[in-house]
Amino acid sequence: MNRFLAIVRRDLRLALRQGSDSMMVVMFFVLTCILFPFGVGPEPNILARIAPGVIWVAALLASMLSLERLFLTDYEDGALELLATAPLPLEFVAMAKIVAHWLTTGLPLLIATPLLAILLNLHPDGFWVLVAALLLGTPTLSLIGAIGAALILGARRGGVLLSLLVLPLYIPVLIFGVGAVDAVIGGFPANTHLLILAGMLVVALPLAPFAAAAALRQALE
Amino acid sequence: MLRYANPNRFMRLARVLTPWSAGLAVLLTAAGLWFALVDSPPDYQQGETVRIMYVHVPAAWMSLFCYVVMAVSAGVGVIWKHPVADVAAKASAPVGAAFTVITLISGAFWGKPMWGAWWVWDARLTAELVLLFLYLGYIALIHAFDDPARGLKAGAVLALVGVINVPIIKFSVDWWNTLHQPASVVKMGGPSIDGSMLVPLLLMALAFKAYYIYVLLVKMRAEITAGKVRALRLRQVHGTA
Amino acid sequence: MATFSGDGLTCLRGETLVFRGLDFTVPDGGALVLVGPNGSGKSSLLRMLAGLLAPAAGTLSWDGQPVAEEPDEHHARLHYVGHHDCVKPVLTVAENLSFWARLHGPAGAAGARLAEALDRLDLAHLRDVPGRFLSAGQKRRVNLARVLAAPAPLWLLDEPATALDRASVGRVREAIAAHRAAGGMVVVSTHQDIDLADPTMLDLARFSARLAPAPRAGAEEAA
Amino acid sequence: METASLGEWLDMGGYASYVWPVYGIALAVLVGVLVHGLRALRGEQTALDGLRRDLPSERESNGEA
Repeated sequence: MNRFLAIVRRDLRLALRQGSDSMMVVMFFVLTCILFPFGVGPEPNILARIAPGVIWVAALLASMLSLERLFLTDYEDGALELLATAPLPLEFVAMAKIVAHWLTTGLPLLIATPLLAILLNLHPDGFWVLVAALLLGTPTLSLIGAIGAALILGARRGGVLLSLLVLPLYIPVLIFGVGAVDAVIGGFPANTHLLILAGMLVVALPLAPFAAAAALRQALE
Repeated sequence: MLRYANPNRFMRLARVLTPWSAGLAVLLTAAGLWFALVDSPPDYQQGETVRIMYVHVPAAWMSLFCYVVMAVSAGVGVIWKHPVADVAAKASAPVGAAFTVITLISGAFWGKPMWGAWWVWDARLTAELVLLFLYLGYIALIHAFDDPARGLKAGAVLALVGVINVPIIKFSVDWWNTLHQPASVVKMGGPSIDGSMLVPLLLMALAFKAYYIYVLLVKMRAEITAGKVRALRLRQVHGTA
Repeated sequence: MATFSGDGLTCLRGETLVFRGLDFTVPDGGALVLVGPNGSGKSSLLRMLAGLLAPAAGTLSWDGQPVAEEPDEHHARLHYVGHHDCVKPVLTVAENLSFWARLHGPAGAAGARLAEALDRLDLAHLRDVPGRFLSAGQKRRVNLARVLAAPAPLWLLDEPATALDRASVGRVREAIAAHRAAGGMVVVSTHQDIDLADPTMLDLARFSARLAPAPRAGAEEAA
Repeated sequence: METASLGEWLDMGGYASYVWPVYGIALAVLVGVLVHGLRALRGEQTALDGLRRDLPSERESNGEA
C-alpha cells in the first residue's frame, strides 16, 4: 500500500512543482464557460437554462485535455518501464496515477464552480447538487479518460485521437450529471441521478485501471 | 499451440468459402429487394415509406451485431492471442460503420416525411450516432500506429471497453430522451410489425448478414495477405546478412 | 543458490520473428553477457527477462519455478536499466532515487543505502541538484545509482556504459563485481567491453531467425 | 402485383424522393465497402506474388502456403 501512496505522492509533488499545469486546466474550464454568453447572448434566463449543461461540458473537456499527458511524460522518459517492473501490479500503478490526476485536475475544477455559477446565472438551488454531481462525476471522467490516455501511447496525433476515443464514453456521465442539477432546479429530488453517477463510478473503479494496465502493457512491449 | 501469425488453415478455408458466400449474398439481396419493394403492401399508416423500414431496421440490427462480433473477436484475440481474431475485428469495423451510416441516413429519410425534420434527437437515432463514433474511434485508433499489430491490440482493448459502454450509453440516452421527449413524436419503430412486414424485414436482415460474411472473408484475406507482404518485405530489407 | 534460466524462448515483435529456441542459465554470482549485431534482439531479450515483453513461446524460471506465475515477486527480485534515464527534471537526485528505492526495497536503512549508492558512483555532490541541470552522463549514473540504492539479486543492464567516461565505466565494473561477490546475478548487453570476470557469453545471432536460417536442422513448429 | 403500373410503382405513393434515395445510398455504401475490400485483396495478392518471385531462394521456413 505504501508503494501505491509513494507513486501518488511523487505525482502530486511533480504536479505541484509544475503548478501551472493544473492552473491551466482550471483556467480553460472557466474560459470555456465564459465563451457561451458571447455566443448565446447574455439574457439571464437563457443562461440560467443552459448553465448546468455548459458547466458540465466544459468540465468534461477540461478533464479530457489534461489526460493526454497522464502517462505520456513517464512513457517518454522511461519511468513507465520502471514502474512496470516495480513489484506492484501495473493496475495499481495506473490507479495511483489516476488518483493523482484527479487530485490535481478533477478536484481543482470544483474550486471554480462558484465563480461560474454566478457568471452563468445558475439557479441557487442547483449549486450544491452541481458540486455533488461533479464530485461523483469527475473521478469517473478521469478513470475512463485514463484508458484513452494509455491507448494513445505511441500513436500519431495522440491528443486528437484521445478525444475521439473518450468523448463518446463520457456521454452517460454528462447526461446524469446535468440531469441531477436540472432535476433539483425543477423542484424534483436528484438522488436517483446521483445514485446512477455513483453507480458508474463504482463500475469504472475496477474496470478502468484493469483496461488501462492492459493498454500500458501493450505500449511497453 | 502457437502458430507464428501464419493462419493458413483460415486462408484455405476462406478462399473456398468466398464464392459461395458471394452467391448467397446476391441471392438473398435479390429476394429481399423483391419482397421489400414489390411484393408487400404499403402500410396503412406510413404508406410506401414503410419500405424505408426494410433497410433502416435490418441495418440498425447489423450495426449492433457487427460491434458485438468485433468485441468478441477482439476478446478472443486478447485471451488466446490468435492473430485471425484480431484481423476479424479490424475487418468488421468498417462494415459496422457502414451499416451505422445507412441506419442514420435511412432514419433521416424516414423522419423527413413523417415528422418534417431530417434529424430528430430520438433515443434510437441518438444511440446510433454515438455508436458511429465508437466505430470511428476504433478505426482511427488501429490506424494510428506504425506497427499494424500494435494497432490491432490497442483496438482490441478499446472494443472491449466500448462493448461494455454500449448498454450504458443506450440506457442513459433512452432515459435522457424520455425526459426531453415532446409528447407528439411518433415512436421510431412505428406500430408493431405486423405479418406482412415480417417477410421483407427478415429477408433483408439475412441479406445483410450474408453480405457481412462475404465482405468479412474478403477483407480478412486481404489483411492477412498484407501481413505476409509486410513480413516478406522486412525479410527482403534485412535479408540474410 | 538461486538460478535464473530460460528455455525455448521465442520473441515475436509485431509480425516478425526476432529469435526463437533461446536457452540460458545464470547461476548465483554469474554474469551473462549478450552479444550480437544490432537488431538481433538483445534489448528485446532483456525486456523479456524483466517481464516487460511476454515471450511468444518458452518459459523463464527462477529456481525452477516459472516466473510468469508470480510477476510481482519476479519484479521484486530485479532491477532493469533500459536506454532511457528517467530522471525527473523537477525532482532532485535524492528525491528521484529515494522514490525508486521506496518502490523497490523495504524502507529500513534507505538513507544509508542511498548515501552509499551516491558515493559509489561519485554523485554525492549532486545530491540536492534538480534533474534538469544534469548532463547525459550524470543522468546515466543516477539511473545506475538507482540499482544500488535498493538491493535486488538480479540486475538487467541494457548497455550501461553508454555516455559514461572511463572513470565511470570503472566504477560500474566495481559495482557489478561487488554485486556478484555478494551472490547477485547480472545480465548485460554491451558494445564496449566492460570485461567482467569470467562472464558466460550468449551470442544472439545463433538464435536469430532473421539473420541466419533456422539455427537447428529441421526446426519444427514450436508446439 | 400490388401497384398496377410501373409509373405508379416508381412514384411510391408520392414518397419516391424518400424511398429510392435510401435504397440507392444503402447500395452505394455497401458496394463501396465491398469494392474497397476486393481491390485491397487483389492488390495485396499481386504484391505477394511479386515478392515471392523476387525471393525464390527463401525456403518457406514457417510453412507459409
